[in-house]
Amino acid sequence: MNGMSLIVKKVTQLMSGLIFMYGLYIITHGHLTPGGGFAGGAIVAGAFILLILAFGSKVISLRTEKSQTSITESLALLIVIILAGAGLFFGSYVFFNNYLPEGEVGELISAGVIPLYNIFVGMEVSAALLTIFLGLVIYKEEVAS
Amino acid sequence: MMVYIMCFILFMVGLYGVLTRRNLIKIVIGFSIMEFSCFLFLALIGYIENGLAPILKEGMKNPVYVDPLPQAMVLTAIVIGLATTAMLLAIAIRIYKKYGTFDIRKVNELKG
Amino acid sequence: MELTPALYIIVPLLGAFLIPVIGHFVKGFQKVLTVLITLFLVVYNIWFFVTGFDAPVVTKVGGWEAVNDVPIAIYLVYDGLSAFILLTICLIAFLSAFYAVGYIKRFTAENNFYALLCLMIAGMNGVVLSGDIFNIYVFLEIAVIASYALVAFGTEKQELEASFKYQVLGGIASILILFAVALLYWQTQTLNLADISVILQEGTQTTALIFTEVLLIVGFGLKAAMIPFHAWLPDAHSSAPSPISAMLSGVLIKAVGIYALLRLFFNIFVITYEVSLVITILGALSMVVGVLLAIGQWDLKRLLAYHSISQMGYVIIGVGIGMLIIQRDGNMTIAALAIAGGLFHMINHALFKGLLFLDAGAIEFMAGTRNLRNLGGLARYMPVTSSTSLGASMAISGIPPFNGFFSKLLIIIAAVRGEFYLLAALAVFVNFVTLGSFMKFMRYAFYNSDKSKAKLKTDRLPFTMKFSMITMVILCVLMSLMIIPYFREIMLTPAVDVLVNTSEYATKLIGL
Amino acid sequence: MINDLNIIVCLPIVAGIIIFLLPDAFRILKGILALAITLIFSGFAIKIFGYADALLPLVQQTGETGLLPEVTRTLEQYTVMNINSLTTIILLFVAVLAPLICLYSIYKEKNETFPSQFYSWFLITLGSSAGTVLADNLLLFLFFWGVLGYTLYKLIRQHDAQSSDAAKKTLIIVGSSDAIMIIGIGLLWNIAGTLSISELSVHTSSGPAIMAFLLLAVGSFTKAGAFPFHTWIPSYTGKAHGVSSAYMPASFDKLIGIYFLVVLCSRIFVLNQWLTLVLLILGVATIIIAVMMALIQHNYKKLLGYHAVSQVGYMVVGIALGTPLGIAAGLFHMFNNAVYKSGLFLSATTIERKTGTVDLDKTGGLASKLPLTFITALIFALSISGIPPLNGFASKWMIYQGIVDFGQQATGVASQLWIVWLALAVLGSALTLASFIKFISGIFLGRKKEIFDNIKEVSFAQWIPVILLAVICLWFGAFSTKYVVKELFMPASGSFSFFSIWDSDLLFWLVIASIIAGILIYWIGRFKNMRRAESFVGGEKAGEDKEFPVTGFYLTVKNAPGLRQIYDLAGRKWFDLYDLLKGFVLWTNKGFSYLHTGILTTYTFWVYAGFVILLLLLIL
Repeated sequence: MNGMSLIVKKVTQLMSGLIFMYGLYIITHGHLTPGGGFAGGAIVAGAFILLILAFGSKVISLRTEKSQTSITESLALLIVIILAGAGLFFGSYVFFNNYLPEGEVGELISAGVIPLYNIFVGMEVSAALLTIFLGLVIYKEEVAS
Repeated sequence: MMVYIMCFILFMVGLYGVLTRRNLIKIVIGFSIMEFSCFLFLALIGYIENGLAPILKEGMKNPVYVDPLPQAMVLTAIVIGLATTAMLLAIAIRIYKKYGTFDIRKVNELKG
Repeated sequence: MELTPALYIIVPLLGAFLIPVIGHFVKGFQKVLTVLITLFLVVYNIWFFVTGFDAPVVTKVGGWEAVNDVPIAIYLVYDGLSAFILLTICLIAFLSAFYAVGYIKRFTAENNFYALLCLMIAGMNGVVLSGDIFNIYVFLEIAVIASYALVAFGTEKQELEASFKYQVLGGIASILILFAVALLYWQTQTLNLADISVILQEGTQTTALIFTEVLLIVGFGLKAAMIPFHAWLPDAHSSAPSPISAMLSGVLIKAVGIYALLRLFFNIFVITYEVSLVITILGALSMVVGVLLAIGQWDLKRLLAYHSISQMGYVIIGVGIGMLIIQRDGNMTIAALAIAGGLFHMINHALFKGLLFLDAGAIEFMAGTRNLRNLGGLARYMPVTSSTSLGASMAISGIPPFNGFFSKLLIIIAAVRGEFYLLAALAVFVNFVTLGSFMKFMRYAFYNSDKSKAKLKTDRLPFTMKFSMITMVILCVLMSLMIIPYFREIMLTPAVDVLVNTSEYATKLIGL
Repeated sequence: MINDLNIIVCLPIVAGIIIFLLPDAFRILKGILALAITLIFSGFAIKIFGYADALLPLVQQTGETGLLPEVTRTLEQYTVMNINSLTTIILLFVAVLAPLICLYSIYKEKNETFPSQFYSWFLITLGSSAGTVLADNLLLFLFFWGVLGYTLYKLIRQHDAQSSDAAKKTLIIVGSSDAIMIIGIGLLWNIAGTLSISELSVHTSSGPAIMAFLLLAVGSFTKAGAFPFHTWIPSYTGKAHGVSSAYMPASFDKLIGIYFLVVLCSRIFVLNQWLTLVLLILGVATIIIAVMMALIQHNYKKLLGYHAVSQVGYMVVGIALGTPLGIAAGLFHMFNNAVYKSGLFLSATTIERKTGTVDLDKTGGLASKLPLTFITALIFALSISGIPPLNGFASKWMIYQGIVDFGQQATGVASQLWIVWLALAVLGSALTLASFIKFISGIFLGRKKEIFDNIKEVSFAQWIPVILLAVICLWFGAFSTKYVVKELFMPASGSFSFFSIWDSDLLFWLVIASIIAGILIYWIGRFKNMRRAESFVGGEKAGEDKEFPVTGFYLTVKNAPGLRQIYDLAGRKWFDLYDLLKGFVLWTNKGFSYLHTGILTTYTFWVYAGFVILLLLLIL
């Protein structure tokens, strides 16, 4: 795929950064407003997907990219599991325990481990969606060739 | 009530797609429609007339919230649905590569 | 740190996500880690049995306590039935993973294989431990999506086709289950199984409830491959790599199908005559039609796959008879006998069918084909495989001293004692045909005149494959000891008690 | 603590498992070990024969020590062994036959192939047989009984298409009968509330009781090989190694199958007259059908197999009579049959080893080369044909007596038809003789073929067992009335008196005297000159090149009008339950397979159709 027209490319360049930032906002404010890791992660992934669609798959070497997203995804999930499992060692020894100090309601840094979960879930979701997208693109290229 | 009937019709549309289409991709689409009718139903059962979004804000007294649990369930189910659909599409593309067709009737090496 | 059931889920999940990260850089890491994880699970399981758990052990995820006796946390419930099925899962998982170390070399992308295997184990353990109907659905999906990918792992024509069919049919089942979950939530306003149970025991049998039950029977029945919802099974189980076939046939259909049915229809819903009759009829149908489909197959793994349907039928009629007797308020000892037979057959089937699939894998590994018409005389070249297959064949056909004999004995005797003569006669008839088809397998694969010498790919099997096969055949014989009252009381009786005392599940949990 | 029963039941099994670990290369060593263990077994079997009637547990809990006292305590209730006059006598027979067959099996030709791990399976069979006979609980009984089916399967070597087919058929039939028995046991449990043989006594008056009897009898019929579940025996013996045939189908399976039939008829159930009638019909049907099939065989191992079936008919008839005389006759015939039939199979093995063929058309004239084998085989053949003074005659005569006796004292349809049973039994005996003439003359008599010139008599390890078996035949024939029946069988069956004047040892000496007189006359006759002429057949001189295969004489039977069609159908497997059922199952399989088209849409449709049907069923 060679990418789309110049207008699309330029607009995408401008927009994707904004979309990315918006995604990050949704993720980090997950414990305060609607949204959270999943929604934000999807938006972040959307930013990347937009770029790839606009500039074409040849811009990036796809195969390595795919495996790296896969690793990122696994890493994020690993951290989530470790965060959850750490609850077994702190406080009341239960799975998914909220062992960090909870802070004040409404503050950005509050609600214990939940923002952390949000961040890593967002990472995982964005990486996963990207993996799926790239996977399908690669298959399509393989089939076409 | 109307919404529930719509939900049921959506399910039937998806079922029709799965049962009658021959194209693998169309089957996947029909399947997704069925799935989403189910999500719709899930979202509907938590709905309360004139309910508010279940977010805690200052200065609210005895608010009527919609049930947040089905929403959480729908979100989880959508993620799962996403995974299933992605898998299905990936397999469908690979089938096309191997069999050279999207026709479900020709993809029947395993039988008996 | 005290024993917590949560480790059954955390550890394989950790493994599943560690493997892509570290396995990418360190060669051989994935194999060692998977084997260690599964071995840990087996040891952990045995530890639970040895220390004598005070069932049920309940973990409230997140540490949320119940408010006004309404549980709000997600419960992980470890009771007799869960323990029994967890042992099956972990045992077969360990042996399959160890077998895979030698077997899976011929595939690329070993990392993905082991990661998916761990994910599948985590999913199944989650289903078995979950005390919350929506989490049953979630973990079920984790397990089956991993299995969809594993079925297609070979990415050849047949594997892909099988995986597609499996996904569409399995997906339909998932939708129906989700729908049923939604309906249950609508009616009871809770997702906790114990809570639902309490509400349903008090309420009346409404049409919506029956509709929910039908949805659940169809959904989980499809996962358990009851006829007529079985069509995906022979394709999927015969196309997957052999260790995965062993997992799918050995434990997946039990953990996500039969277990869920048992838990829901014994402990949650009020047992009604109609539902128990329908389940028993479906079981009998699976038993008979499955075996009649199996005997004509020439593809070895397809033959085994159809037998899974038939043997699941045995399990289902065993518990179905139990349900009918409980519903009739008849003799509880006979009900317990029937259910014990069903559950015993379940673990036995996991062992011998797992072993048979591993043997089929060994045959494919050496001879390069699964078609019985092209095999013959293999006993000379593969003594381990032939003797373990013979053991497993005898076990599945109910010939003593192997375990299958005792479980079938229990089921048939319970059927006769409960005066279900037709079911007993069908079970015996199915036993003939099972014996016949496994004699066919033994004859055409291992005996007969020698046809395979020229075609052998290698002359020896890797050690790990042999080890798993031999361990399993020894377990097939040792499992017969479960019939002795002392051992029965350690493992089987707690599981049976959970099912026989239908309402105790809720009363025990609500207080905790 | 180890008691005598442990040695009887567990020692052979454990030894079998240990021997399994030795490779097949140490065959002789394994053979000698097995023989030693078999002899120990025999010693203890004789010791147990002296025991008083008792119920002893196999696993005994002694104090609080030992491995898992809980386990042994619970096992104690389930592993009760029943020692009484019937079980000990069967055990004694097992102990007599096993060492002889084991001794015979040690010798092996260079390129001869035994079943792999032969001695392991041999010993496991031995222990399980003892367990089967002694077990008091029916479930324990069924366990050992099933193991015997498994070892039977392992004792045939399946290196070619036909023998693997025979093995498959054998295990399918035998294994299926075990499954059928489970239902019978369940019914019995419902009726009587116990599964202990020593406590059971059920009147066959109700439907379930009759059903239970019939289902359990299926197991016994299959094991012993009676019509209509006999078809595995000829297939098995036709292909298996002769020693395996001598061991399992010819002797052990008979001992155990008939033992169980006796237990069923005289201990567990009290038969009504209709069941007696059914058993008698099946008994005589077995006699006649199997012997008719034996008449047309060319493979002598298969011929022996059909006779192994035919003789079971006599035992079934004897036991079905239900009188002490009948049961004693049945048991006596069972043991006699085990002796001469295993002798015949061992002889057949010798002949197969020497000639390399099992076809009666290709053998002949071996009497001069194998004199010992000839004489012993002749004794066995005459014995099975019921020629006095051999043991086969003694037991058959007792069965005839039993039938007459039954006709005189009992009432009911079965006893009014006594003359029919008697006539058919005698007819069967005559036909047996007819087919054994074929066996003897086809192998030992007739013109010797040149290829057999180099044959030598077998070594002592092979002729000792055969001769001992022949001696048992003679001895049991000679002392049947005075000693054997009175001492061995009467305790098991209950006392009775012979109602006709018959003294077996007098008869024996008379026959011996007449044979000696005949030999003397022959010797005297040799001194005189006699006219010698060339032999001629049908008015023409029989040249050196002419051959008259003995099987040719039986073509008359095969082509007789009426019989020919029946033989034709039998050849096409019309009368074999196994083949009928197999045809049915494969037919249904085709139908179901046809439905699985491999198209996803069809499968999806099934799912929804099933869903809708369930909805309609449950909601409406």
